[in-house]
Amino acid sequence: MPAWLDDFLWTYQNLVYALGINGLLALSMYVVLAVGQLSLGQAAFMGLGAYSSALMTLKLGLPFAAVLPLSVVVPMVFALAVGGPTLRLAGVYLAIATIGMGEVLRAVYLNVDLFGGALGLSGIPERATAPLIYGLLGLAVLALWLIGRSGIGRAMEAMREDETAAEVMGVPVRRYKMGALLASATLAGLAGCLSAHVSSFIGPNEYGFEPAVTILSYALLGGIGTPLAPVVGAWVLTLLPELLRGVSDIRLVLNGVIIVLAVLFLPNGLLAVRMKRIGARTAA
Amino acid sequence: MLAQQLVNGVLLGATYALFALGFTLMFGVLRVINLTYGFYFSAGALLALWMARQGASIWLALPLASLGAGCIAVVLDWMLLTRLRRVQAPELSSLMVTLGGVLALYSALTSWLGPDIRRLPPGIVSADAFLVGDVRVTAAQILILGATALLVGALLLLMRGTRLGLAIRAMAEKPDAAQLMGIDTGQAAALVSFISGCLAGAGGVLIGLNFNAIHPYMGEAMMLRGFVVIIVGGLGDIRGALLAGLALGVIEVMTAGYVSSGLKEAVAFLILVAVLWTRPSGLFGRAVLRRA
Amino acid sequence: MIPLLDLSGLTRRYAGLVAVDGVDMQVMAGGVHAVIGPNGAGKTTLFNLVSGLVPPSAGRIRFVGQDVTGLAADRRAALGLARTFQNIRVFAAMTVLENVLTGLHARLAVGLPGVVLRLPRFRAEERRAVARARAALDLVGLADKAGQRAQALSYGDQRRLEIARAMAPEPPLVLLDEPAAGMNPAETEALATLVRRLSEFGATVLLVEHDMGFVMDISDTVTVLNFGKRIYEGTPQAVRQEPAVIEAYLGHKVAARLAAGAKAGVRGAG
Amino acid sequence: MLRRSLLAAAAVALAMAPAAFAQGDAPIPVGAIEILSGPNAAYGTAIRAGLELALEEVNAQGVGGRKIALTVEDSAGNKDQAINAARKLIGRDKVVAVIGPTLSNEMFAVGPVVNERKIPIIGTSTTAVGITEIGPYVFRTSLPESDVIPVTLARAKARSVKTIALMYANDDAFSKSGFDTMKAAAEKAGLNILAIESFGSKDTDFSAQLTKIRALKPDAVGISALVEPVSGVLLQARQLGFGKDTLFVGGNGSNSPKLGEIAGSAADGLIVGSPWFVGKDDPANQAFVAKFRAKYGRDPDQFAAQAYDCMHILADAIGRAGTPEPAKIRDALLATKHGGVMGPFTFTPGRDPASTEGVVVLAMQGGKFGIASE
Repeated sequence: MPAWLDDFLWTYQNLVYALGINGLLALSMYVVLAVGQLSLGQAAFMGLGAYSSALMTLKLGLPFAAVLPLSVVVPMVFALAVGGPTLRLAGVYLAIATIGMGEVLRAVYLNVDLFGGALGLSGIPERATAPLIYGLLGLAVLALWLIGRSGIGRAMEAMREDETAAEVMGVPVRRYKMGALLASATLAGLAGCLSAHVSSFIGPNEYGFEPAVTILSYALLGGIGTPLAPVVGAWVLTLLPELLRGVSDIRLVLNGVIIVLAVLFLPNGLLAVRMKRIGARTAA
Repeated sequence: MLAQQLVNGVLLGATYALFALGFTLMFGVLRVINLTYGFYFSAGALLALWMARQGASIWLALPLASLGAGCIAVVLDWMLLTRLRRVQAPELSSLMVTLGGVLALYSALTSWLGPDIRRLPPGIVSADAFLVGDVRVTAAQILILGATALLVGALLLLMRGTRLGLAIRAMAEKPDAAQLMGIDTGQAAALVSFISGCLAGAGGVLIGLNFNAIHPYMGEAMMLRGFVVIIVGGLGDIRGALLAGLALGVIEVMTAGYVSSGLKEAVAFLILVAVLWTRPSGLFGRAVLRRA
Repeated sequence: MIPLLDLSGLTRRYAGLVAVDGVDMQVMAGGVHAVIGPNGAGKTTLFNLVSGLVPPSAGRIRFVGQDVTGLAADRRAALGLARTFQNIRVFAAMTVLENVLTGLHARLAVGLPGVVLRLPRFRAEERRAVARARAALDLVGLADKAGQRAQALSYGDQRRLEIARAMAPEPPLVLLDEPAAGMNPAETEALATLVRRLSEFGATVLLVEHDMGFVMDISDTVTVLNFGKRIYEGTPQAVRQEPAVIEAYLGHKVAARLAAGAKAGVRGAG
Repeated sequence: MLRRSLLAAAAVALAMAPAAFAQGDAPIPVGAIEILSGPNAAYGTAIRAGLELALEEVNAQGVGGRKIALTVEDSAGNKDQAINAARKLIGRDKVVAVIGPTLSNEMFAVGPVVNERKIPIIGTSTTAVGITEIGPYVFRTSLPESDVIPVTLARAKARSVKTIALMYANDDAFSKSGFDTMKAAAEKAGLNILAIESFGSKDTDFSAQLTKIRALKPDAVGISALVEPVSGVLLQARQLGFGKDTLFVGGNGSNSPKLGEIAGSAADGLIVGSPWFVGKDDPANQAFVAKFRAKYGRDPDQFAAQAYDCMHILADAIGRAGTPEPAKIRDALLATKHGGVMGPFTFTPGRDPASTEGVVVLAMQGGKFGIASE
């Protein structure tokens, strides 16, 4: 490999990782939005995955091959525990309840010594690699794509449009909501584990309100018509601050303005296409 | 000490309630999570600061800054949300557009004014504390209590006693029906934005005065507590916001005073989650029937 | 003979209001059974109780002999209890065919692994589902519009689509919530034909309707609700003559005057 | 349209990446990563001001006949953006050394990346425990709190303080680390710790904690937090009746002229240990302060002063290394003997500042810091 290419890859290595990881986070948002649930627990799930996997690596010395699959356990157990009462909530109530849970977890990280308080956990070895991250992302997109194309995807879209009508048509809405929440916890947990194992340090403020909203904005900017759309949204929003480096003083301003314009003029996201599934082709 | 802590709690609660009044109105009537609300709070405080530095007294700066924040709210609502309201976009779009909006607004304000914390000129309100028994209260705190009580009273009067209030309430209950009744929903939305913005601006001035900390991001810092208050109090419920704000303040102070200050923040969200699990539409909210 | 649907002591209270008050009612298999009553009589609440959108405060619901009181709406749908809505609730952004396929969701016995692994069984199921959906669209006369977005349909067609969506799984019982609302006389006439065909198709129809002419034309049995209570049940002819019904609709004075005068029907009232 | 222009921008950004590193008398590239936007931008902008002032002086003389080209990247206080900035500086701009980042949190994320590439990185404002343990290329010129706080507490003891209550912001690494140090130092100094209270660094209300502490009547209250919450604590403490009989002891975060600007006379009496202060009357410092005022129209704070010294220390090391090779610069840094505005400066073998000689105890009076009385 020529030296400049090596340098190039090294320079953008973190960005390359972040694109893949944020893609997974966008999918974890997508799966709940796809069934019409505005659940904003993704950052919290990510934190649970990151902290539990970092502790497994640092304190228990488990190999990464074991840590990665185990990292989804805590987020999933948490999702199962809170899912019942939480999924009864609708709309903004659900959004704010899930944000609240994230804040409670943040307080736990800050106050329990095991999690290192505000100092977080540092010295996490770099174990995740780009092929692993993108392999997982690819698998997730593929699986969600196949589901989206099937009758289950159709039922999910029906739930998104009118949950009550879908339920009366025989769509098991409670089961699908719980399934979506678990899938969301799994994807975010994996993303948390991967991010902890590429950046050597994690802290409690990375999983609070702001990250939760950022993850939401990935999915909203990209759209939720297909699983690829939120990933594109994540990529745009991850690249944007780097592309705007040259205008550092006002780059956050531009970032905000771009989001506003995108929502106002592309209301269904950057990729506003519907899934191609049986019977979905529209005739003029 | 208990008496002082109770007073501390009520005073803190009053600031929460004061912040939440306009928020709950905006949220409850316009049905959007408008994240720009915190910006009006900051804008009000910074406007008052600017006026005070020009030599205006607090009694002039407070109402003018409040009106200024109201105007900013109307303009931003028009810029960001009218289009979405017209095409009846899903509530997620408005969340997103206001998210982009606040990001741009706070950043612009910060790069213009700098992120420093400022305070209103000392002496604009006496900083001396009054001693009532063992309990100390400052003029700014009394001002906050008084203003909160006054604003709650005025809002209740407006909502219950006037045609305008009736129209706003109709909009909150059934936007479509309100339109059929001949209410110009565009105008009503602008009006609600204006009132909310004014309330936010007044809150920003008073709270900035009380805590001596005025900076571009001050509204952002209040937003999470604001959410807790308006959800626990019930969306659009003025009295609920007052009660929930006071309750939250007292509980936080008591937790920090008698349990552990590390739990002070968590307790707000534990209450929120507990309330939502048991009473999904807020502690004081009416049950929302599932539409079938 | 076991009734298809059997309600006993069904009650639903809201704060300070009893919307449905101890209703006993049986729907026998076959034919068209209508529930009528003045505004606020509790008809829609009754439908929501039966389809499982609202839990009852008291009472039991049996469907095909099975107690379904505690079952969620989607489970009842899977048992063969279908319905439409008073205010049209089609999935607007989906195509007409997809709407009907959604109605068949409970009939598609393929789980997540089948979907992700693209098992042949999953594709066969889908093909069968499409055939059934097209048959349902044929029934309501929308076969040529299968590929259109639901939101592009006319109001009357959206109502038909809702009926097709409900009928696709060939449910033994279908609940129609004010199917004629907002239709002109010609459309209402066509709808009456359609509803009769549904019952020929094998479904029992339970409907709530305001249009008295429509009800009298097509119903075999009529149940009358007032203030949440069942006040009368009988054939359309009997209902027309029943003083309690006339009083419920027109108030005491008018009823008395009518009783004194000619024995006129209450056609069109409501 | 939007998408196309974004793609175009991406293509341009990527195409520019493998810019060749010209040798000869081209400027020596040096990078800095600071918080220039977002809520914590005040620290980063102060540091940038100090760096750029020093850079002017360095480039007026030249380093081995060459100039230094400083690229300051914004981290916005975000871990990922800080790492991206470091990678961009090293991989694309080919910097030979990195100054920053602003917060200890960011250093924990950035340090390993830069260290891996064997590029020296020097923190000017990272005072938390464990920073230089990240790796052999990680330095800091800021005195860790563990060096400063014992000096401050010794002064408190000299004023017959026997009991102390501690307050800290529990949600940022800097404050928490400062608190840990303060607690250990207080125990070591034999002070009786009556209470430990925490708050959030964005909190504005501290009444519950202060009321509780006041009931315990400690001789002193130690606060570890950034200057904004410290100001809030002091203002509210006065309202709640804390008088001059309670000594407030600040950590490094309190050491900012902004404390006087925000808290005014409420801050009077607070003591804080500092590696530097604006009124220090040695000629080097007086010249620095005068130049800073002339350039920026305001007083420098310790962040600017530390950054100013750091730039000089780095330039000096590059000069002594004789060649802008990172490994040589690292070795030269270890041999640093610098007389800066913070006093005589050398590194320990562990790459921390060696001398605490420069530490002065300051006291607030009339909204300004001055040397504290004994």
